[in-house]
Amino acid sequence: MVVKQETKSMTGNDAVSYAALFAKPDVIAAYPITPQTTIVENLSRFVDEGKLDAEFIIVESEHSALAACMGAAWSGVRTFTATSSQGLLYMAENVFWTGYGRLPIIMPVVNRCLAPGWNIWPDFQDSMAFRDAGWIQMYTKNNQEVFDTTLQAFKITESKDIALPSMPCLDGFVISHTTGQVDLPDPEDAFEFVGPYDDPVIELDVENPWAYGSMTGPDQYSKHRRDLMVAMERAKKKIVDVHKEFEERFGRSYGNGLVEPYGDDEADLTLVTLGTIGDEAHEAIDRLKAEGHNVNALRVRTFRPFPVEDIVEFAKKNHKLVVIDRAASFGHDGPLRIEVEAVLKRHNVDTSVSGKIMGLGGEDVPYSAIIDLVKKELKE
Amino acid sequence: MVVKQETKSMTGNDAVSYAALFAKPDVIAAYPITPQTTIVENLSRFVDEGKLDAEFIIVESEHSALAACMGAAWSGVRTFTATSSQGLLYMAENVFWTGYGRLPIIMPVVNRCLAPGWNIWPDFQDSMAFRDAGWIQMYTKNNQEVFDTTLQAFKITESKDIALPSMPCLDGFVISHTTGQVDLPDPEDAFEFVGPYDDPVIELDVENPWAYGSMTGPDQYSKHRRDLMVAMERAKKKIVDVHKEFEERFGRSYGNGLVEPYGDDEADLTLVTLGTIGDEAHEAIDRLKAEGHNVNALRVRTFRPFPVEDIVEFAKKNHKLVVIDRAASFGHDGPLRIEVEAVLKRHNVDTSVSGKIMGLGGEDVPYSAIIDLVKKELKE
Amino acid sequence: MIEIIQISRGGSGGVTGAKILAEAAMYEGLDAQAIPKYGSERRGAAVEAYVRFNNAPIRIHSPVYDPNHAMILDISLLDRIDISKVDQDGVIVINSKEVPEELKGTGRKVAYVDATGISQELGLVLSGFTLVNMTMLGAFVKGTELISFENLEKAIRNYWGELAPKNVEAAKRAYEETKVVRV
Amino acid sequence: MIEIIQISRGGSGGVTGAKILAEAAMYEGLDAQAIPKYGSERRGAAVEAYVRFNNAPIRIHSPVYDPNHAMILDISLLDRIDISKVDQDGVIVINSKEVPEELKGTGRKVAYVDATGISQELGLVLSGFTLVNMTMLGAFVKGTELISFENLEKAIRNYWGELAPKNVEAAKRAYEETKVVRV
Amino acid sequence: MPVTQKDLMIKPKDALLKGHFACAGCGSALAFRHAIGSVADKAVLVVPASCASVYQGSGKGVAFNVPTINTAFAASDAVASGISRALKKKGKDDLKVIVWGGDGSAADIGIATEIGACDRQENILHVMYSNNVYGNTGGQRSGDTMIGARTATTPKGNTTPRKMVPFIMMANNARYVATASAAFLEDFVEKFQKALSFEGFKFIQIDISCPPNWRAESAHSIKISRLGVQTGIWPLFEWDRETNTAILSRPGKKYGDKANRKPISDWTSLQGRFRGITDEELIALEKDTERQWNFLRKFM
Amino acid sequence: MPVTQKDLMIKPKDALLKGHFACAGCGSALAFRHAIGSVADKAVLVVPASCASVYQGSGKGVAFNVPTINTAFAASDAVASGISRALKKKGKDDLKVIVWGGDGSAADIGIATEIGACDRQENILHVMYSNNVYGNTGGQRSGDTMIGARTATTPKGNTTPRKMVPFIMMANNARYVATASAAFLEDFVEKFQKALSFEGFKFIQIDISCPPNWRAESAHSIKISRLGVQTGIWPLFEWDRETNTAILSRPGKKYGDKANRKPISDWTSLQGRFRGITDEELIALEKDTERQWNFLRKFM
Amino acid sequence: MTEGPSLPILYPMEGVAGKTGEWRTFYPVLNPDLCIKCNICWKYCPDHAIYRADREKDEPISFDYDYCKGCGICAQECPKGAITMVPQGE
Amino acid sequence: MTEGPSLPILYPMEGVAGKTGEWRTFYPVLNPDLCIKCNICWKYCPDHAIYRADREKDEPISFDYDYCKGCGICAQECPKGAITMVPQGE
Ligand SMILES: Cc1ncc(C[n+]2csc(CCOP(=O)(O)OP(=O)(O)O)c2C)c(N)n1
Ligand SMILES: Cc1ncc(C[n+]2csc(CCOP(=O)(O)OP(=O)(O)O)c2C)c(N)n1
Ligand code: SF4
Ligand code: SF4
Ligand code: SF4
Ligand code: SF4
Ligand code: SF4
Ligand code: SF4
Ligand SMILES: [Mg+2]
Ligand SMILES: [Mg+2]
Repeated sequence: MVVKQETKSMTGNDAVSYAALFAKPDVIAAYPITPQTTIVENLSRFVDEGKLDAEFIIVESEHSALAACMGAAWSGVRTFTATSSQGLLYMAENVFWTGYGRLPIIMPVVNRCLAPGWNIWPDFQDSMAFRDAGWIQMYTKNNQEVFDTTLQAFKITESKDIALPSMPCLDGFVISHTTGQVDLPDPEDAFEFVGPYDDPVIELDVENPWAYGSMTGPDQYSKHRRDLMVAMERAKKKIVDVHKEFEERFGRSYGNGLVEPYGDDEADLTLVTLGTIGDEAHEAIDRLKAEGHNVNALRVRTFRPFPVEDIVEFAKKNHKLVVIDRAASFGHDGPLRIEVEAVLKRHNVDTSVSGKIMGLGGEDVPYSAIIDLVKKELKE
Repeated sequence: MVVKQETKSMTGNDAVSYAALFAKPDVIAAYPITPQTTIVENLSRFVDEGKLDAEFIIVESEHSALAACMGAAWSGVRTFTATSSQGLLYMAENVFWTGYGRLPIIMPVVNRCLAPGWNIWPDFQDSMAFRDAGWIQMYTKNNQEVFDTTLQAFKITESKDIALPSMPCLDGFVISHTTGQVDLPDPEDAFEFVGPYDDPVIELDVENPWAYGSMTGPDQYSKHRRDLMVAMERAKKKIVDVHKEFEERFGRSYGNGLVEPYGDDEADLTLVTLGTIGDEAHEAIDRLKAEGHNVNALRVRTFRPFPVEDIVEFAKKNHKLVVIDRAASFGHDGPLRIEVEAVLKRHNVDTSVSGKIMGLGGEDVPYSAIIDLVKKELKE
Repeated sequence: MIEIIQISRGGSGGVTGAKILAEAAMYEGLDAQAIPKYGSERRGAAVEAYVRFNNAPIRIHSPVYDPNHAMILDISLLDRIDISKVDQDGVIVINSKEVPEELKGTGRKVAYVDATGISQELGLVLSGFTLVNMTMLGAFVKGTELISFENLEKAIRNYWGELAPKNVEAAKRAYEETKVVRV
Repeated sequence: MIEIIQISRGGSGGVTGAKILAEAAMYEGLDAQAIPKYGSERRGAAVEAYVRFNNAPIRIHSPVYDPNHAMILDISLLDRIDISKVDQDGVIVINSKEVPEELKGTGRKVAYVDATGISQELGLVLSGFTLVNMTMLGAFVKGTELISFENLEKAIRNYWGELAPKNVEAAKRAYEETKVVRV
Repeated sequence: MPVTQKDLMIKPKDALLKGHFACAGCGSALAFRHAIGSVADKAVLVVPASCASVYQGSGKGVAFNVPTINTAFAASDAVASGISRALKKKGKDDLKVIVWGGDGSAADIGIATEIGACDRQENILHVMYSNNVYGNTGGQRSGDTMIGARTATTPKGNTTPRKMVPFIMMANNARYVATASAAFLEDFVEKFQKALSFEGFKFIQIDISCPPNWRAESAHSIKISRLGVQTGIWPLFEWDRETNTAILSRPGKKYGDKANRKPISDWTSLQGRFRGITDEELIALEKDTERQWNFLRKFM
Repeated sequence: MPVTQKDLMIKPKDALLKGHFACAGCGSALAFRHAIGSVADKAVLVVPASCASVYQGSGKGVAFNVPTINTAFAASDAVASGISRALKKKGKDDLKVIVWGGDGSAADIGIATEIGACDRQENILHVMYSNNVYGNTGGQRSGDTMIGARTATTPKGNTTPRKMVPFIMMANNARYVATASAAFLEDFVEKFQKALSFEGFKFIQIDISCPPNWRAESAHSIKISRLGVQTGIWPLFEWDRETNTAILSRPGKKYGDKANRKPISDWTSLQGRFRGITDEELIALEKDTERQWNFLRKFM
Repeated sequence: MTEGPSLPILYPMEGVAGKTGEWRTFYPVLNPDLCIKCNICWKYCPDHAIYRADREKDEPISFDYDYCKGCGICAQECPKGAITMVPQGE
Repeated sequence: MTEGPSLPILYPMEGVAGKTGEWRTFYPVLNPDLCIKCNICWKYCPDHAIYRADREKDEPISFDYDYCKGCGICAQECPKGAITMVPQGE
């Protein structure tokens, strides 16, 4: 049975903050950077006002923000941080360390492009740079989803059989600073869903000492990495399960949690997207359908682990995929396009794929631009 | 006419150091990290002994190493640094800044895996993490190639029509610390090939002040990024041209500079590789051919820009590609495999692709393992 | 879908106003969105914000390009808005003692009120800036009739807590004093 | 292709020795490779290194698994090497006054010399460690006959510069004193 | 030679062009105008992420009339090192490489870079203008935030003592260290010029008012800065490696003696960021101020 | 209460198990053995990249008999902060969170992190063992390398003054700052225990010998450390925030007076890294040593 | 000289933020009778929006209203109270 | 308790570097007659390779040759010269 919830008006960053508040992290450490800042500010307010009983560490850089969370994670408590863009790059070493070290940390990334020039607007160049880092990455389409996803992330990440850090991603400004409606459960219901963090992935103990991260030879090292690969595979199912459990309790879902299809099962053209462009694409599709075009969409919600099977299944039923990337792997192409192409090739799916990189550095991607793209692609 | 050269015995890091010495950089800044260390040590020795008239900046971190080079690059002089692994991650923000900012810096990366646990052995996880960063990346197979590539890198990177930083990559220890033979030209011949850096990509000037990297709106921002994408495309030709010019002068070549095919044009199975595994694969192929197997290989020398056309051409003539990755994009697959699959899909090449991730964290990849892999794949 | 563009000066509370308007629309049972246009905004510099209402979920995330209504919190900013892009049937809500010259004869529906005066009378001044945001919301709901004053009041109260009375009062007075005319 | 495994103690110069041996092979017109096995080696701890010679370019980058020859710079390390993996026709070059007990009756070709003694006599001692690396190279070229002493000497001179004489002397003496026997 | 107001008017060219993006009443822009203006034909600026990266302008052009390199938040002093070395190599070491940045980079994320450059004795001048807060991102606590200040991340008042970067630079053997105030511009420009006359790493921290983040009247910008000195909150001094002695500067000299100081509340009361400050906090703030003076006195 | 050699023997358990990976004669392992050994039932260690990450062992197991977290090079003090806060949240603040790292992290790449933790007054103790060099990577110059030392990156001798991290921590308002020497282990352990008795950020730098990188006889390890104190190269002192006063420690007291010191060459001559040091360099080294004493004297 | 890459470079110009006089809510007005031409106001204007007084020529200061942001510092700092801040539009 | 991930964790053990006594080139030998049981050698051994002397029981120190790396510190620091370093194998 779906629990009672109240619709509230708030920004995407507020939604993230509430999810964190409800999950009751023990230690939070963060460093401000536009457009993540208001998350940090909200949380320090919650702590200062006594709404949240957490240690809040006002660190001196992002490298230290994540490092402090890592310290807390090693101590066996629930931890939370958030960052963006240059901040994410500045903590790069610890981002990989957290992922490869299997530390259960939740870190929303408010997507913003990378300098130079200085530009605070969104694209996915920042989080995409960490697609190898052993983190679960989920891209969201609106305020509600970012709340839901952050809450789900705790449950997925902290499962001992997963133990992979999570990076819920939200488009800077477009989600983070835009006010919209969010159905907010009671804090108790939310916490009950997440559950206490009482079977920690790791917890230091003076009675039974161990050393973490000492020198490792190739054998042990590659064993850990293979386990990481396998955990990522397992995480797919976990994401689906947690997403289903969430749906049962709160009545909301996003496809199966990995991908969100939109429109008919079969169409002449399928838009494949990430983030808010996915939402905007739905608008475009409805308008195109009204004009008699047969188009549908697949929003990739979970980018890591990459939902190979779901994409293949969907693609099989369709004829032409058009991938919109909001990031570029310079010297090749958009990362989403590349990976979609790869999996279709791997699974011998004939469906053709094309793509376009749009919206870099906050360039607006209105539904009209998507409609234009579709029409152009339909002609080709 | 090929110039006179002398065969010397040296490690891969020595080879890198000589290439840098011969190119006469004005400013060098670097921070030690195993297995890059001996490059830094060699260069400080060259400077201390007066062999190289350069400013050597002994910085306090890698973030600052690259930052100092950036400062020098903005001042319009030739700059050089080198790093590895954790060091590369620690300078991540500046790595992207350099690439997106089009600063002509040469930075060999001595490939080493990423912690935890601490492990100093090679894989490509470190440089692969920067495949979106706007750098030219070339992976080398032995000491000679790393010398040649570093020298070529200056010429490619500093061309005003390219203006993309270069990251020659060499397998840690396997190249960096292994002694082998290198044909060394006279310093003058080498310098003549590289040429002086007298038409700088950028140079600060108190008479005509400008501000670099101020706040930028989406329009200007995406214009810069499009130009970067185009420059990467242009760089392919440039790499080929410089490689050819190098061949004419020094008599050595590696395929066309982008990819190096090995064996017959057509085979039942093609190994696609990067780095020293590529060299080892040649050994495997000769042995397999001796056993009557029809196999060949394609070593991807230039990974950024990704040689789409060359891979497609080669693949077209062949039947099955087996990609060996020495890195993983956790939650999906090996990055080289993904990209090879993508381009074949994009260009409707039927050739099948499979792949294996090997050699993580310094796990040895002997030719015998490659032979086993090929035999297994041939059966499938 | 109703789309609104609002222009104000940094320091006068425009962004907060847009947020509260979206909340008021939510109480009206609508899906609503408020998008501030961030940049290097400074006190006194022009700042845009956009608001959308819809009776179905809003899936559009772009700025508003073709607004139904416009809200101008400072009369000196009137020329910063391309009025021709505003829907012919829409309302131009403006902080002004009278119908601005520039609008006369345009055939537009204009809702105007001396928001500055009202706010100043009520002491809604911060570091030299008159906070006209709540006042102008009163004018907006009056002018457009899209939202009931009750729902606006609810949103204002929710946001301001203890500080609500003055702000509600400002909106109320504007609601009462706003004149809506076709010019 | 000739593959050699060398084992020594950190501090006795094994890695340098392998490097010089590769260089000597280069003078012989061969392609040569020296691979030190790094790890957390410390003075006194066992350190392996591998050397390869070939008359075509070497494309193998792995450690040597099945050596043709073995070089043991410290007799206490004999048991650290799996002699059974060494080619039956290969030579085991060892720093020892006599044929070690363990090797007797194995049918192996053994080249032995008291490298420690020679080095110490020549004063090749650094912080308590006897530098037997150059000395053992003399023994190696004598035992295996793969490289001329001249080329070894050239490589030693090139590496050591001013310090060459003593080191050449050490190699020379070992070259002369090494006994090669089938045991 | 003491700089007089008249000297301020003699400058090669305007370094800060009109119509820049600083908030009304910004003390940082004011300090920039005079200091950089005094060397505008020889200055090369390095600017980390900060308000200075914003108030220089964007899109169309910049208000900074000297070569300016914007850098990553923690990178400035290393970038400046690279520039300084490159200029040396090119024989252009008459140019003055100046880092112009906020307290966030100088006291927090960039302090390792800065200490590194200082350790290497790079020939650069770092000017840290401090508004005691991450201004550009909306006013979060920085290491230079004082006790009692309400910031976006310390809504109930900051509790940790102020990180005194000038002391750290003294401990780190800089060539020259000074503090300055936007209320005493002649003193600041004099120190700025003096610093540039030395070879090596120089550091100046200038206290500037930030009306929006201090929740203060813009008109009070200078008044507050002046009170900062008069209440003893901000000691004005110079320290020189050669003498290892700190000398109080003329405009701040008498406030070395506590008896001459105005009450700190004169200063706090003009700033919304101290609204609601408790007596205990005020005492703690005074104590931390005294701690700074005590440290300084060791060198007097 | 002074710690005697006898007290050294009283310890809860061996913190450093036999058969570790440190080089023969390593002063760092020695210091570890005694200090960590004295709190081995309550210690939580945080170890940045350094020799300590190596000598703890690898592959099969570790020689450190206390919970140990190895961190990225610049991350330790922040990781320790996170641990300390988490323990506080769990009510386990009786545990002692200790950073055990080299001069590379403490003086260079990690100093911002360290200053940050100090600024926040995190309840941790940072022990910086210094071999004045990046030991683990083969002996490159660090910020703590002294003038004249030949290192892998300064083959002709380092020219820049020593970065005195203890002074920086004093300037940064640490709760307690001390220096120690591996030659005076009782003094070190006393300071270590004293530091742990305080709440807040504590810092100790211990001078340890590193035979391979100092190109010294391992047997001279302690002798060189002792000479470091006796020649005045390494001042032994304690400083406490409450008193803002530096007190010379018993074993090093008399060397505050230059007249009592042995010539610095007694110390350099035992170390290959100073082979070929010129007279000018020796004078510069003496001058820089005096500079340190002068700074310190300000607090005496 | 080859053509170079598209670099994030901007050149100096006046009015990057537009005519910032628009930001004002109050504007400064001088009472020339009170002005002693000390130029203190000029010194403290962060916006360079005061033209210097010239004692020799007996010219008082004046304002560049295109760029004066109306911060009020000049009025506050004038030792003679010669400047008054007047609400914009009055 | 669910089974957890493969973590880079190691547990304390003696002899992680093997029997480090092997690293020695010299080994320490005690002359018990000279030993005054002051335990200074014990204190300074970085390798924990000296068993403490016990004055009460009149037991001198002894060495753990399994782990003594032969650094020679004990011999150097012994105030009585009671320890001699002897080349390994002699
Ligand atoms: C690595 C990184 N982290 C965070 C930011 C976001 N950021 C930009 S400026 C700034 C604060 C600057 O504060 P300060 O140095 O005091 O200068 P001010 O803005 O106050 O002038 C922050 C946190 C960034 N640009 N880069
Ligand atoms: C970001 C980063 N840069 C470089 C390194 C390589 N590195 C590991 S330890 C070390 C030197 C450590 O020196 P120090 O802190 O003095 O400790 P010591 O080795 O002397 O004990 C270096 C440079 C690294 N691990 N991470
Ligand atoms: S926020 Fe403060 S420091 Fe930044 S520009 Fe505005 S007044 Fe100046
Ligand atoms: S290199 Fe020096 S500090 Fe490191 S383990 Fe060896 S002796 Fe100790
Ligand atoms: S400060 Fe006042 S008196 Fe002095 S010049 Fe300005 S207006 Fe005139
Ligand atoms: S009000 Fe401010 S900006 Fe205007 S002239 Fe006076 S000081 Fe300058
Ligand atoms: S130091 Fe010497 S006298 Fe003292 S216990 Fe050891 S051996 Fe005996
Ligand atoms: S020689 Fe060194 S390791 Fe051996 S017992 Fe003596 S001090 Fe310990
Ligand atoms: Mg600031
Ligand atoms: Mg060290």
